[in-house]
Formats: sequence, C-alpha cells, structure tokens
Amino acid sequence: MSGFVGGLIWGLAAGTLIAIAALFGVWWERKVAGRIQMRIGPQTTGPAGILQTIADTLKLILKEDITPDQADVRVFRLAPLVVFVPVAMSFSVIPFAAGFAPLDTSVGMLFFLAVPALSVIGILLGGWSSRNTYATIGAIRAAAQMISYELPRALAVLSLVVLAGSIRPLDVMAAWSPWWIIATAPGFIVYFIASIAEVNRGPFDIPEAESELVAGYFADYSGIRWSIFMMAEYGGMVAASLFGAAVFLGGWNWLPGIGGILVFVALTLALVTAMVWVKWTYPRLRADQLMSFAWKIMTPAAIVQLVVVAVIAPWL
Amino acid sequence: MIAEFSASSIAFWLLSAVSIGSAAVVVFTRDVMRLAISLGVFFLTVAGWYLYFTHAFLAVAQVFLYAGGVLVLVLFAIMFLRRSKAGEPILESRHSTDSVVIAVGLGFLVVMSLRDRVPIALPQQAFPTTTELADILLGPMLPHLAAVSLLLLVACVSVLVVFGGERE
Amino acid sequence: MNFVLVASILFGLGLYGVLSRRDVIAVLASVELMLGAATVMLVGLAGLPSLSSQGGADPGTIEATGLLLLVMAAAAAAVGLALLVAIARSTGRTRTDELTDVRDRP
Amino acid sequence: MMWLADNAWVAVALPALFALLVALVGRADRLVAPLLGIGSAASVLLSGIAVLLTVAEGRTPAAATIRWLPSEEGILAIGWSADGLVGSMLVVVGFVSLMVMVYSAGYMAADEGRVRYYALLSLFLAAMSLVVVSDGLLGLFIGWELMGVCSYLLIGHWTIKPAAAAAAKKAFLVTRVGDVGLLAGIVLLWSHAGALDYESLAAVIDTLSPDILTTVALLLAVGAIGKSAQFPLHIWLPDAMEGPTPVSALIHAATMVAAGVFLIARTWPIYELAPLATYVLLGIGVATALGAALVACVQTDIKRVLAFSTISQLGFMFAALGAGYWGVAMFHLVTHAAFKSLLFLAAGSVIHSSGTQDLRKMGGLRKGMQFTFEAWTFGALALAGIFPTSGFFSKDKILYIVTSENLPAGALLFLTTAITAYYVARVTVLVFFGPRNSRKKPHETGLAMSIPPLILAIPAVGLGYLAKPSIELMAAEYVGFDLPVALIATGVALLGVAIGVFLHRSGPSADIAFERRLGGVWGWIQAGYRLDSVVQKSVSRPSLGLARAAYRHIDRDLVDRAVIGVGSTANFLGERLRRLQNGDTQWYISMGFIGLIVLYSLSVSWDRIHVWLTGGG
Repeated sequence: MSGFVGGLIWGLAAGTLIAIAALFGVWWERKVAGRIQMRIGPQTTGPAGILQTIADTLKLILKEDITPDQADVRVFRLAPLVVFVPVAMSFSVIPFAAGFAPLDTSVGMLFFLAVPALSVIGILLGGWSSRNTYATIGAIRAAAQMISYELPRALAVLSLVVLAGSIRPLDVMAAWSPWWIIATAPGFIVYFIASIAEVNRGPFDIPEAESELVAGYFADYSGIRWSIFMMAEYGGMVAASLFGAAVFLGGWNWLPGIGGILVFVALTLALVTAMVWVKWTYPRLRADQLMSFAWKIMTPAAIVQLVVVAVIAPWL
Repeated sequence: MIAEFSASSIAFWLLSAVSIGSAAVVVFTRDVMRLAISLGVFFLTVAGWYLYFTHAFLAVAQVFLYAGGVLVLVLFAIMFLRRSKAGEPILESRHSTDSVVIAVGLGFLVVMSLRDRVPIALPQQAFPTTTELADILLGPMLPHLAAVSLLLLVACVSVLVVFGGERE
Repeated sequence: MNFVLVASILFGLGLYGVLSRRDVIAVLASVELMLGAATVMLVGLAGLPSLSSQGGADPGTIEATGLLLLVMAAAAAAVGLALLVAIARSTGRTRTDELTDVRDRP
Repeated sequence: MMWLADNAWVAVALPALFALLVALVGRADRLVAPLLGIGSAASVLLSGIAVLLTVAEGRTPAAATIRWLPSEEGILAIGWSADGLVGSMLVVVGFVSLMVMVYSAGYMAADEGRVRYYALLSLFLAAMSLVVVSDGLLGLFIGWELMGVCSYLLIGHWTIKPAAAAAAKKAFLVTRVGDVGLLAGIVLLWSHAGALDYESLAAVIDTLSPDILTTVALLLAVGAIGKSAQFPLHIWLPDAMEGPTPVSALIHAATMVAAGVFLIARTWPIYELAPLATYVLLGIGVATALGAALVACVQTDIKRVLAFSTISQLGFMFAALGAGYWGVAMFHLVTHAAFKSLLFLAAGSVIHSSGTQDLRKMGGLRKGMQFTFEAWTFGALALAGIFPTSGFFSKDKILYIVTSENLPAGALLFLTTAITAYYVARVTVLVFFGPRNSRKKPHETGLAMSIPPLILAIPAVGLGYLAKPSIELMAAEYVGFDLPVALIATGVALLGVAIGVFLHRSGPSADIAFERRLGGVWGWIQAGYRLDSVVQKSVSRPSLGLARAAYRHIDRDLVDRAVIGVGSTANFLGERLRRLQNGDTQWYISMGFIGLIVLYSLSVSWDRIHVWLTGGG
C-alpha cells in the first residue's frame, strides 16, 4: 500500500520532471520542424534558441487567464488537470534503468495503457465546459479517436506481455532479447502510430485542427491552462517514446551500466524525432479515414501480431 | 470500535470518505457535469478498493474499463442527450421518503445479513501474479471467460444495432 | 467499521438514486454505483477467511471472477447507454416520468 | 354352395359392400340402386339356403372366431357360426327382403332419397345378418345396435315430415331402453361366464348360479322386449309406421322386430335354467297379444292396424317362448314374416292406389286391384289362422302348448285369436268391400308392386305343411297336431271373422256406433290405452323436470356462477391491480424491492413468527 503511495509521489515527481522534458520537446520540435521546412527554427533566445520555450512559458504564465462567460467554471478549470495528471502518472511505471521503475507494480504494462486513457475524460470535460461548438466537436472527435486507437495500442503491447509472460515492465525488460525487435516489428509500428494518435498529434490531429475547429477542445483555453494541455501532449509524446524505446527496442538492455541509459535516451530521442518528423511531413487525415484506419488496419494488424507472437513465443 | 492508526486504516477511511462522498454527489447533484465527474471519482475509488483488497489487476481493469470506457460513454450520452438543451444542465429528482426507506431498508438488510460473518480486520493476502490469473482464466474458468466474451460481443453488436438506425 | 458497511451505504445510495432520479442518465449513473458497490462487496467478502474453511477463496479466482464481473457490467452499461440514446433520439424524452410506454394506453 | 354355407360371413359382408356401392354409385342410374339392393337381399337368401341345405345333409357348417380384444378377463372374440336356426332366419330375412327390394323398385321409384334408402336397407340387411350369423352375443349386439340405427334412419326417411322425425326419435329412444338391458345382461354374463359365444356359454352355463342366470335371462329379455315391441316397450312400433311402407314390411314386421324372438331362441340354454324368466316371457307375451289385438280392432289407419297386429303376433311368439318351445316360436316367426310382410306390401299398394291410410276413406277397392286383393286375402286368412293357411298351423301349435302349460293364459290366447280374426275381417271388409269412399279410381300399381305380394302368398299359405321339417331343421322340439285345440281355434277364428264381416258389411258406420256407445273406453283403447301419455307423465316429464332442475340449480346456479364468479373476481382484482401499472419504471422497481425486503425479513424472522403463531409450542 505504502509502495503504491510512494509510487504516486514518484509519479508526480516525474510529472514535474516532464514539464522540463516538455520544454525540451517543444524546442526540439521547433528545431526539427525548421530543418524539415528548410529553415533554422528558434535561434535568438539563448544558444540555438534553447531558451525560446522558457520564454514562451513565461509569457503564457503571465498572460490573462480567460474563462469564457458561458463556461462551467469549475469543470473548465478542472479539465486541464484531468488531462495532465494521468499523463504524468503514466511516467511512473516506465523502467528508466536496470531494476528501477518509480512505481514497480505487477500490472505496470496495463497501468501504462490504462491511466493515460483517463485523459479522454479531461478532454471531454474541457471541450464540453467551454460551451463552444468547435470545442465540443473537437472533444468528441478526440475522445472517439483516442478510444479507437487505445485498442491496437494495447494489443501491440500485449504481444510483449505474451513474450515475457508478465505484465511487470521490469520483468519484460529482463526477458527482453534482440530477436524481439524482429518478432514484434509490426506491433511496434502499430504502437508507434497509435501513440501519435493518442496524443492527438499530426497527422492524427483532426480534433484540434486549426483550419477546421480553430483549436479543438482547447480553443477557449489560454495562458497557463492552455500550456498544461500542451504539456500533456508533449508529455504523452515523451512518455510513449520512453516506453516504446524501453519495452519494444530494449532500452538500456543493449549496454550495461550508464551506457545502457545513454542508449535508452538516444532511442527515445530518435522516437520523439520520428514523431515530429511524421507530424511535419504527412497531411492531416479526415475523421472517417482516421477511424477506418484504426479499425480496419491497425486493430487487425495488432491482432495478427499477437497471434503470431503467441505461436512463436516458445522459441524466443 | 477503535481503528488502528496505520497506513492501511488511513487508506480505508480515505477510500470510504471519498467513495461515499462521490456517490452522494452522483445521487444528489443537480449538475450533470458534476455527476459525470463524481462518477469518475467513484470509479477510481472502486479501483482503490480493489487495491485495498490487494487486487491490483482488478484495479487497473476497473480504471481501464470504467474510468476510461464507461465514463466516456456516459459523457457521450450526456452530450447526445443534452445537445438540444442549451440551457443550464440541471438534473431533476423527485426525492421522496419511500425511496429513502427502501434504500435504507435494503442497505440495512445487507448489513444485518452479513454482520455475523465479517471480521473486523482483513487478512493479509498473497499477491496473485498475472500468470496465476491467466492460468485460472484459461483453465477452470475458461467457460466463464468464453461466456463473458460472447456476452461482450453480443453487447457490441447490439450497440451497433441500436445505433444503426442513425443512417438515413 | 469495515467495508461491508461502506459498500452497503454505497449500494443504498445507488438504489436511492435509481428510485428518485428523474433523468435517465442519472438513473444509469446510479445503477453504476450499485454495480460498483456490489462488486466491491463481492471482492472484499471473497477474500475473508470466514467464508470458507481454507481461509478465503483463492486470490487468483477472486480476481478472475471480479474481472469477468467487471466486463459484464461494462457491457451492460454500454448497451444501456446505447438504448438510452436511441430512445432519447426517437422519442425526444429523457425523463423517467415521461417514459411510461410500458403502461397500456387507456 | 357349400362354400357359402361354410362362410356365413358373406351374408354380412356382401350387403355391407352393396350398401357402400349404393352410396357411392347409386346415383349413376335409376336401376343401379334397386339392383344392388336386390343383390344384397339375394346374397342373404342364398347364404341361408346354402346353410339350410348343408344342415339338411346332416353336416354342421363351419364356424370361425376372430380374436378381437384381448383383456385380462379373457379374449373378446367375434366370429360366425351357422345351424338350422341361423339358416331359417337367413332365408326368412333374405326372402322377405328380396320381395321388399323388388317392391321398393316400384314404391320408391319417384322418391328423391332413393339412394339413401337402398343404402340403408342394404346396411340393415348386413346388420340383421350379423345378428343372425354371429357366433356370440358380442357380434349380435353390434348388429343389434346397427339395426337400431338403420331403423331410426329409415323411419325418419322422409325427413321433412315432423311426425316421421319424431317417430324416428321415439323408436330410437325406446329401443335404447331395451338395449341397455341387453348390454347389461351381456356384461353380466361376461363377468360371470367369461365368454360370450354360444358354444362356450353352453359349456359353462351349468356352473353359474341360478340367480345370475335368472338376472341375465331377464336382462336379455328386456332387450328382446324393446326390439320386439312387447309391452311396455311396444309404444315405438305404431309410430314407426311413419316410415316408407316397404320398410315397415321388412324391418317393422318381418325381421328386426323378430330379432328379439331370435335372441331368446339363440340363448335358450340360459332360459332353460331360468324358469322365472320364462314365466315373465309368457305373461308379457299373453298380455301383449291380447292388448295389442284389442287396440288393432279400433284403429282407423291401415298401417297402425297392421302394426298393432304385429305386436300382438309377436306376443304370441313370446308366449310360445314362455311356454318353453322356442322352435314353435321360431316357426310362428317364419310364417308371420311371410304373411305379415305380404299384408304390409299389399297395404302399401292400397295406400299407393287410394292415396290415404285411413280405413274410413277406402272401401270397394276389390274391383281394379284384383291381384292385391287376392294376395291380401291369403295373408288375412293366415293372420286370422284359418285352415289351411300357414298361420293356422303355427298359431295352433302355440295355442296348444300354452294351454297345456297354463290354462288361463291359453284361454286368453284363444280370445286373442277370435279378436285377431275379427279385426282382420274388419280391415278386409272396410278396404276391399262396400261402397267406394274415395274419388280416386282404384288401380293396380305396376308389376314391381303387385308381384311380390303374390309370391309371398305362396309361403303364407303353404308353409304350414313344412312345420315338422322346418322345426326339426332348427333342432328344436316338434309339437304335434292336436285336434281339439285346432277345432276350437278354427271355430273361434271363424266366429271372429263372421262378427267382423257382419258388423262392417256396410262400411265404417259400425265404428261410429261403437264409439258412441263405448265413449271414453273406445278412445282409451284407440290411443293404445294412453300408454304414451303414461310414459310421458311417468318418464319423460320427470326426466325433463330433473334435467331442467339440474340445469337451473347445478349448471346455472352452481357451475355458471362459479365460472362467472372467477371471471368477475379476476376482473375486479385486475381493475384494482391495473392502477399499479402506471408505466413508471421506478415505481415498479420500488415495488420489487419492497417485496424483496418483506420476503427477506419474513425469511429471517420466520422462526420467531412460527413460535409466536404456534404459541411457543
């Protein structure tokens, strides 16, 4: 019991850490996006513009906290937290290093899948309480999308569970072998795409498409509350990358000691970069394309992956 | 009864307070959003109860299914039903004494029927591993699992059927 | 006091909500309360040594049973919500005192 | 021929087949139905002749039994057997029916229900043959009932006549009373003897107690009395004259009504051991003979005269049975069948010709109906018992045996003989002599209708000389010729004829004079001693009253009220309970949970409640 409370504290601590990670993520995205668009990106604030995000954050904190006149005030204020806290909590089960996860629970893999799902509620609450048609539609779209992509994502992760014979992330890491990369390659791709959809990033960002819905469910948010939404998005991106890099790609298993940690960070960074790359390269999907992609391609693929893994598991 | 002051008892009192509180809000609130949020809190406390009974897997499943699934559906339903009603989201109740009597009576019956059976303290239980769980679900309880799976499938199909009328 | 009382209170609250709420959504939410309370009661009681000579049911079995219960209840809730939305869409009524179609028309 | 004798069942099967054929193809041509009817009659006749010839050769025709219904008490079997008695009966039935069929070809030529008529006649023949050739009481009873049905249907042949319908119903119901007795006797016999065929019965009959035998004999006699129209169950026969006259000739004069006599003759071993039953038979026979003869004297309807005459003559037969000589009874049956069917057929011609059945409207028919008159005369002489016709011989034997058995009874029968001669003379004079009372010119009614009576006149006159061989053929005790009895009987009969001719020489005026002088007694006798109304008062009305009371008090007050009460109670409760169904789901749930709480509380505290209820016991 106390372990669980401790894990919660650890998770929240990790949450504060991911604020920093998010700061880095935003900067990194700007730089990568700039490169993709054949420009330099932020460069004036600090060396290579590294302080740009901090400046932005300061600006956002200092901006007026606008609450729409019609809004359901309490729900409106609660919503960003409901989105952010689960994302922060999901960090707590990630195996950061050999034998160490902030919250070492026997159901960690499921925890990582289940807890971020709570964000949907926050998104719905936020979109609804804004009393704004765009926001509401965005919220509903986001919820539908997230629920739909949760399924292939969970199935993809389950193939790892099947291979390791445990839901404890550290057990999975211990059982990990390089062959898994080949065996679970399709599952990893499914996981990667679904993770992008989970955090509503392009090309799956139709819920918050500026050109259609202004900004979707957080159209009416501003200042610090808006930045919490953004933090949740970047946090989710980083968390998914960390988790994927760890359990799918082996993380620190490649090298012992500190070297392994470095490999883990490098893999995570690569995944984050890949996400940024995808976002700035591919056009946005329509809502119906998005759904049919989830249900007609991703889910079957994940199921096939799961079956294949179940069959070949004894030899791995 | 004097409860031991321990982490376990703190968790118990906290869970009791939060779950009863959120349930009361669900039952008495006039605000539909508050109802939804309280329902979510209630679902989470149920997950907490499972943890309290050392069933972590159940707790995660509860979070996954209810907090992440059913609650979203409830919110969807609220949005569907309230779409036309632009005004204040107000829920009405017709609080009446007979409902109170029935509810209290039934609760009392439950408590009275169990009062001799339940010890005060919970025994420390072994922490079941997921392998064990899988063994049970795919072993002795396989028929149950199959039945529930079938039920789930039927539920899915019936939901699709019910919503199928939407297409014009 | 123990969890039996808490679960009973939760169940009673849910029942009261089912009986007194006028909005079908709220009624359904109250039903969820009852379901949750019942499952908590079940899982809690199953682990008690007094229920069997072997000192409580096997934790794995409890968890498996509870899981199946959860799934079933969730499926029921999904169907219920779908029905509710369909009824509301076809009749435009969402209040229990409006939905009296089971009565024969005089 | 021998094959026919050994397979007596053909006498049943062929008429039945012909009945079916008539029903199926009878409409094809006008001649089909009569020809098929004649065929069925001929088959019965041929069967009978074959049997008689075989018996005369001293051989017993083959019999067979078919196991029908095996039961715990034994096997109900049905089969056929043939002997002299059976053969004689078949010959009588076949011959008379042949004549009737031929006669019907003329009589029913224009009738719309011809096909039905012939089909039923053929079916009746099959039933009668079944009664005759059956080797036991079971088959006999089946045929017996079938005859009853055919009789019922044929009496009511003219369905549009209310009187015919009523008569048919009456015949059916009254004979049913007798049939119940017969069935009871059969069941009693079965339960004690364990067999129903005559052969087995004859073997075990000595082992039965006399009381049982007497009871059985009396019950069988009830059946015979009902079928043979003996007092007091005779009341249906006069009414049965509503049917077509050939039917009256065949069924209600010659064959079916004689079945009672045949039944007793067939089961004679039982009566030999039941003297009480024979006394009853004698008493009933004498009473019926005398009473019916008296009634016949005052009837104005020619067919009713003949009907009461038939009853009276059947009384003679029963008296013979009661005296213990069944062969004599059977012989009178044979002769009676000949002359009575003759009389009926002749009467049919008369009715056909004059268009009425009322004696007072006839008269002077001798001219123009010579053949019919001659045939009638032979029949009338036979009925009156004038030497040398067959009736003289058969009646003479009956008079002799009854007189020697019981003098008063014999005296009464002598009186009856006189009365018989009187009414025969009366009818003959009224119909054929005297002034013509109807405007219709009398005429002969065609070959088909005038030949059969003439043919029947041959046996009616000549059978008397075959008394000894025929009775011996039946293996019964022969009674010789007794000169004193014959002389007295002839004298008495001639006296009766003389009185009849003298009184009625000038037409129906004598009746009127009698009626005036005798007043109420005349009407009383004419109405058959008002037995109908007695029955009406003693049986029908109480039954109806009982039924009405049952309907009023049991059906309406008890059953109906209970049923309606259940309905209205349900209605009342439903009306109250309906209010519970207000469509409010939450209300329903509340009710359900209240029920749960109550039941649970009861179950928890049941022990305490039990203690409280039983006072701590």
